[in-house]
Amino acid sequence: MGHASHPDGPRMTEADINWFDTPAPPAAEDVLHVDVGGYEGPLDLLLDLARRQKVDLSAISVLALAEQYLGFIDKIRARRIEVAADYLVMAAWLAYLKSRLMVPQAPGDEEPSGEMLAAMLQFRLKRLEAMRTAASRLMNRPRLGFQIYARGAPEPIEIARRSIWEASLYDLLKAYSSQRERGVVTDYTPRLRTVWSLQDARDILKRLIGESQEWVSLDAYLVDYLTTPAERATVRASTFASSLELVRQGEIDIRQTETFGPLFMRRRRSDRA
Amino acid sequence: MSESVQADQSGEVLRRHLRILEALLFASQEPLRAVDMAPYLGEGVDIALLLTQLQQEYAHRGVNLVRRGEGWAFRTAEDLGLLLRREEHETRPLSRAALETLSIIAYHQPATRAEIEEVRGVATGKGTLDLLMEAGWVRMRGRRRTPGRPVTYGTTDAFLDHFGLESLSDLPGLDELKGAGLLSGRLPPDMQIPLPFDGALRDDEDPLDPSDPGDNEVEDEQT
Amino acid sequence: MSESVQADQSGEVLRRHLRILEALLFASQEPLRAVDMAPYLGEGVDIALLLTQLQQEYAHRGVNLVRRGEGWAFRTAEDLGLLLRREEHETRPLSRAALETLSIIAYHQPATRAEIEEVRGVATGKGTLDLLMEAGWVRMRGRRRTPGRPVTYGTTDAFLDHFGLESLSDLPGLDELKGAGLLSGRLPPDMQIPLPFDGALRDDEDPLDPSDPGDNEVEDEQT
Repeated sequence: MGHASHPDGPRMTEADINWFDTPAPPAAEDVLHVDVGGYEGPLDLLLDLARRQKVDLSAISVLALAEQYLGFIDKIRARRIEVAADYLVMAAWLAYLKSRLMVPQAPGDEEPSGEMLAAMLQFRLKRLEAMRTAASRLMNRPRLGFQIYARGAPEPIEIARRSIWEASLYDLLKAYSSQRERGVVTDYTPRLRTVWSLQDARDILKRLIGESQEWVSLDAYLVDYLTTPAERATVRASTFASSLELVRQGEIDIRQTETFGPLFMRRRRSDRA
Repeated sequence: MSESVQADQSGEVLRRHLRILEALLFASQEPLRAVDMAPYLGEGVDIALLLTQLQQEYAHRGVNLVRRGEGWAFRTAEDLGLLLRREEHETRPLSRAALETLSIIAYHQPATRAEIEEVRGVATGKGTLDLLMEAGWVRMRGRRRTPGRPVTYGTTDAFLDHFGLESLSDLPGLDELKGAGLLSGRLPPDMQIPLPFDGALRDDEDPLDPSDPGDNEVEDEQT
Repeated sequence: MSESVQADQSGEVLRRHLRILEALLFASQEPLRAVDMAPYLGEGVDIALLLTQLQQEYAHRGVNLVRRGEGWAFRTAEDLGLLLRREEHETRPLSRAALETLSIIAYHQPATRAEIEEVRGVATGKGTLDLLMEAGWVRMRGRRRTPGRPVTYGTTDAFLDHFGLESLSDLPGLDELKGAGLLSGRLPPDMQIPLPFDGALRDDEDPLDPSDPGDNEVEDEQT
């Protein structure tokens, strides 16, 4: 096609790309001189060894394969290179497989035959290889973003979020009324009240009780001060609080004979102290 | 016969060129100029002609080939734009600030922002008025003929509609508000509830110029 | 006459529906499912039919309408791929382990981690499945109803989209593999050969709980 040769055009490589990041296994003659570091596990190593037989996987000699594997592992171990446990498990299994293949199956032997074990290994190798081929074929497909493209400038669908406001006439009127009320200016003069300070109450109480050692009710002492209704509360509260303080200091005694009954007070006898 | 073969071939080549342009324009993130596309076609190809043909082929489709300056791009057909815009509604209660502002505008209209703030006792955020205008309940009426020429606000027909009022005179007065228990008895005797004005323009109002940006200027000055 | 008017009208309606679908699909980078598009058309519209027609209309253009699992999308024509190919490098090249895992999941799904490991002959690193799920190609499908209740993995529509597959039956070499008995878990001969399955859930799969942490627990126990 005429368009194929333009200079800035995209490159048109048709060769398969090796998507696998692991380097190709070493050449056949080197294989017995390397360790297992380049393999992804015993199955991977076995598959590589099998491929070296250069025949279809269905036609490989499993016996030869087992021997190669065992020889490989032996060599590595002879060179005192650490071998992961799973390689050794595989080696043990292959040794077993080898023995089953070499010794004809005795009648009445319930164990799987060597041929069956070999077929199983062959199946696993073929399946692994098939999955690798499949991965390669997938990766060599025209892929999105490489040979196939999506819309470069998508036009996002606009979703307009519209709020629908809810408010009732009542809400509206309530809002208005409360604001107007809030705005009303009112003159506020706090009423001044007579308040007995604790100190005053204490002084008065001490004076009233004097040296009297008779039980006298508090209201009787305060009778002169309780005339104005507005002052009653503060007079009672302050003198009561002060009386408790005087009790604490050991100056007077208080007693109440019944709940809500009158409070009686007297000067404490000094000889008790 | 050789001529018809040639015609066939040129038809095929044309189709292929159109396909290449189609794919390029589709996949590109930006509009493409003819020079951007030329390398993908052979030499001596009349891209302008191809683009015109492609444009015609897409003229009645849901996607059109449009020209943007020197570039070309596929864009959703304009008449479908509205259809592809979806609206999602959500109901939300109006905030207290918005409700208060709205009620003041309703009773005191035409009211300036300063007047609203005087009644509310707090500054009214720009967002509140915007919201009320967006809701379609409040509009700018004009400008008061006083120093600073402040914008006057009023309510709209949609406002009446939403609150079930036939006209502004349906808004309850002082006695009715008291009767409904919305206003307490402890009010100064001289308190008045204004009668909202819903005429076109008051004597002291100037009409808004269509290009009048409203209160925006003021906002900018404040910040 | 009234009949021809009706026909005209239905033709017009059809054209309009096609234009809307065209616009929607063109506007989106991601495949859209019929349910995503339905709200933009009237009720009772046969979207599948419309999509098939649109697909035909675009079959020979530079941009094709392709099916990707449940989704539909416009993509540049496959045969133009080499021409359009950009010198782009894989942003994150997949490791061999990831690629093998991906293909095992694709061809054997629903597949558990143990099954993947059985095919590969090695343990699957924690990062591998994560990476494939992060790429959006692999998803957790459910849990197999067997002891231990292992998580089952499968591919996504994004996987189909990325590799240009209409459905899993388009997986390359699927028939060969099936014929060779290589998709079965165990030894082939008399076993029924399963095919990759991306339906909702198999009989032996339980749905994942939204809060299911997947295989992570197992991972934690191992470390």
